[in-house]
Amino acid sequence: MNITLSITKNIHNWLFSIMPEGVASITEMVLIAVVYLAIFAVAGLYLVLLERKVAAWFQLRIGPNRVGWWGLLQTMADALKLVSKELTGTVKADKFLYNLAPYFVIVSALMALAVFPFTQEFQAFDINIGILFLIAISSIGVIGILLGGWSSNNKFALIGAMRSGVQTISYELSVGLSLLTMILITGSLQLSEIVEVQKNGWLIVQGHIPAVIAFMIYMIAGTAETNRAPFDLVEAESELGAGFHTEYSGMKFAYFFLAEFINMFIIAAIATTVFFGAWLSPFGITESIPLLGVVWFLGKTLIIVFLMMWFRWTFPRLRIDQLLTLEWKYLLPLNLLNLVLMALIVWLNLTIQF
Amino acid sequence: MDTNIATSNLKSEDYFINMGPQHPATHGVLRLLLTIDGEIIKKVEPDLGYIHRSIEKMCERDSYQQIVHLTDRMDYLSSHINNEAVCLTVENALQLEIPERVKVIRTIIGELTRIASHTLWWGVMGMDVGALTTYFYGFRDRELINDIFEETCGARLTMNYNIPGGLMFDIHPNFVKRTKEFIAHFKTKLPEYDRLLTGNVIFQKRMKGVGILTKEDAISFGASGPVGRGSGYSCDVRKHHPYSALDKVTFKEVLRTEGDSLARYEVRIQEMWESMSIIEQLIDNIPEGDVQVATNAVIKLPKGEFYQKVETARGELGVYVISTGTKNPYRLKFRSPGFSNLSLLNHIAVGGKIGDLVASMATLDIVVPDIDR
Amino acid sequence: MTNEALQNLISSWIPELEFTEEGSQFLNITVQPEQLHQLMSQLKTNSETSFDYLFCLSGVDWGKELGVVYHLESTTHRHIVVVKVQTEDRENPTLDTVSNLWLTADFHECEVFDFFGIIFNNHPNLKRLFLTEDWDGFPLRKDYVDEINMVIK
Amino acid sequence: MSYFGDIAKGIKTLLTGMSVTGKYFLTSRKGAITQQYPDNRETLKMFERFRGEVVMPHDESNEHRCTGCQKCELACPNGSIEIIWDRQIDAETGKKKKMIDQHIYHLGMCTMCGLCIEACPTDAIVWAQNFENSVYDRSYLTKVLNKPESKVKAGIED
Repeated sequence: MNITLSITKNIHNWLFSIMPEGVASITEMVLIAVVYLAIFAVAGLYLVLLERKVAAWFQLRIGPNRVGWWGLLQTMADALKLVSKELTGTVKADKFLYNLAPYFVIVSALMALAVFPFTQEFQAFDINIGILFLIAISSIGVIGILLGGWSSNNKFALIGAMRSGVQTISYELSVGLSLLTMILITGSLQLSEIVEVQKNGWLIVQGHIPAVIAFMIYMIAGTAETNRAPFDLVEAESELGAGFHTEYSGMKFAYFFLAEFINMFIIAAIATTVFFGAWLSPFGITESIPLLGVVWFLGKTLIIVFLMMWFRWTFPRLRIDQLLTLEWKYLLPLNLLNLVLMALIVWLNLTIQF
Repeated sequence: MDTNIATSNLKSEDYFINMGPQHPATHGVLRLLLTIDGEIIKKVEPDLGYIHRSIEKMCERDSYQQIVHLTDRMDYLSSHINNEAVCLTVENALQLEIPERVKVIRTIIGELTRIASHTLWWGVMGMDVGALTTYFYGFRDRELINDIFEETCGARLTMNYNIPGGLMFDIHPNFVKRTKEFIAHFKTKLPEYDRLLTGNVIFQKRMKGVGILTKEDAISFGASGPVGRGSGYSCDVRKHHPYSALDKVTFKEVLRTEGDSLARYEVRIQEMWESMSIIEQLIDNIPEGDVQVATNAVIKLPKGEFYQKVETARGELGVYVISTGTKNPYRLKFRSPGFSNLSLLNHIAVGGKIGDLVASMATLDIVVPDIDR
Repeated sequence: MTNEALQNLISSWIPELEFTEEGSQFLNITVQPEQLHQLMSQLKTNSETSFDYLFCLSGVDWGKELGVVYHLESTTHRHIVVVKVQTEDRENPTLDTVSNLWLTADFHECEVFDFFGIIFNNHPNLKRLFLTEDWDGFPLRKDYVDEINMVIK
Repeated sequence: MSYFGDIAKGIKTLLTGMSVTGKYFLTSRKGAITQQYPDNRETLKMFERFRGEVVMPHDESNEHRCTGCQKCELACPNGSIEIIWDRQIDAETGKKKKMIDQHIYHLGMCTMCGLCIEACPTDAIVWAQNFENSVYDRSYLTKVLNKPESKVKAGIED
């Protein structure tokens, strides 16, 4: 029944049989990279479509429904348009950094995808410091935003970039600490092991009260990490026009745009992995059908993505000082308290396990 | 170490930002030259005139009937009330006796205009603070009013339904029914506005204590409408100088003493309730009768000066006509509420953040053609 | 306060004012440019008049003279007066500013300067508000001509 | 304890807001306010008083009611109506009479104020409910309202 796994294993074996070992592993890496790139570029586009549809339903509209059945090809058409669009920029922009910035953002976003366990043993890169890797990678993206804002020689972009820096530095802490809280239960940073632990119940059930608090903090901080409303000060249409990507057009803009949605997916995927048992089904039949694990994983992720969209289309934006107040005066102290609470619970063996 | 010496060697310059003329938060083509220090606003200098059409000069050329339609294009969100202002000026100058029916219809449509303007403002206000969904909910309710206008007046925005001496034609037979339907609908939707935005903790934090305008400053700046009333300054023209059928209805002048953005916001929300109550008092007994009194084809105002103020959705609109007895006004000045309200923007925005500027500008409810005229 | 009472009170401050109610629904006071600022600050600060609300400030080209009309209302007593001031100097018309008394006059005087070319002494920031800095002439004056853009009917 | 109280209250207001949008999310299929414009052309009907453009109705014998009195031209604030007329000999009476040659209407300059239709003594011009007025060339917006070879209906006097 191990269809997925046998395919990957077969390809692996076949590659190693026809090539010398070094070449084969490089070829395999390239192959996986291309597959991931293709899948997630398309997935990112469909997330954009989902966002637009969901926004439309919140706002009593219909949403895109012209290109393709039910508008399903709308974002493809948009991407096509963006590719064919002229790349504009300011005259006095720092050309090198200006062109580099979008790649920083999109590459860091795609890199993070490598470590997710989409289903049993279906993981491109099962690193033993998985969570740490995710946190590290996700904070590289902000460098791209800073570079883009700084180098485009636009004052709105610069303000947006500075806001982004402030925001990410602050909220990185909360994301890290809330994940750390959960790691107290698992005792491992490796994502596959985190999933393994959850076979005795999802971590949000195992950790009960502190886990729920950690999840709420993680969702707030995660939304802030992705620069989405209500924390979209970086773009803040009504204040800064378009924020850091004011001067970007065409495909370079599309990279920023796509990265935002992939980042949203990543934040939701981390939440799924750490709180909701990744590919584990709530009914415990996943063991036998690994392919179903992908469905469970994506389903849970999309529900969290939907939650983030719900936030976005309901709440007004915070002001920059309120953003920092929220982090440093509310989230951080609560998080530390929560960490202690979780430590106590783990120490006293008060976790719920099935 | 003496820190003063260290900083005195550093060169510092003001950081200017051009907000506008094309900017989502300026609601039209208004340019604000901001001097900022990081996120903090040091100075706001409005630069006007991007859509100045010289309506006052055109009025000196046009006949009094023709002037009315120009006022549609000033504050296009309360075009009916603008029309009414000019018509009242002419009617008072000619000492015409206007039928009761006209007065009542004008008041009802005027209050509907106010609700339409405030619902649009509410939607845009939400957008300015980042809640994009409010825009659609506001427009959904506003559409119904626009449909009523379209059925009766033939146009949705620039209605030009008033003429000196009455109304262009009678109301549509469906008018009363549709208006009642709208009131019933809107009474269920207005509490939703509060639940979605007003109560929201983020919104409250964004608005409370931001952009404070004291009562003395409000009077001195000539603030009117919800901006003045949010500062506790009783400036409702409908109360102090009632016109049309407004002396026959009872309504409360909404006053808030805080003077911050939230107060201005709440004044407008409450005003929608008051407007609905005014309409409810009038809609069931619109008196029968003519909708026009005969005027000469060429209206000539007697020699003299005439001033009429009305309360538009944005505040006090004054029409000041100097007539020399000819068919054109010698000089016609519109005292527009937006112009005075904009002049206090610098006062309330300095010291705040960029986000505060956007939020307080949204509560001023600026319509740029009203400022530029 | 009634118009007569106002007239008596105000004329006791400055004797050479002209009062009229003809052709207007308000009490009109015509004042010489030299006494404008004195009269205005009296009108605002005196507790019996306390005209604290300048609701309209309009420039008028009277043909020969250029003038400014101030509509004043008191928010405590709810009475209204109109103050008129004129200057015959069309080349370099100069009046005193009232923007230190009513903050709203700041913008309104800029507008009058823009369209009528009346210069206001001591105004903190007198600039062309609507038109560009290099605009020729003052459009709302009666003798302004712009053959291309003005359609004469 | 107000610290935690504030947090609880804040979360409650946020959830209230989410319940409003959530409710619409579930019912949005029914309450969608989108007008799918080019598709609903057939059902999209403007109100009878809608001011789309000024037209001059002609009857089946190609006769209109315009006498060329120029009252609409005078009433128009923007000069969007121009009437070209000359004196022609009336076929019935044999007298020279003012006859309309062309009633020119500049739609591009029209502000839809309705003063011309109010001013018309013979109800020769009326509002049409056409709202799709965009054209590719500005010159198409200048229209001649009376059809070629059309005549004034007999007995119409201003």
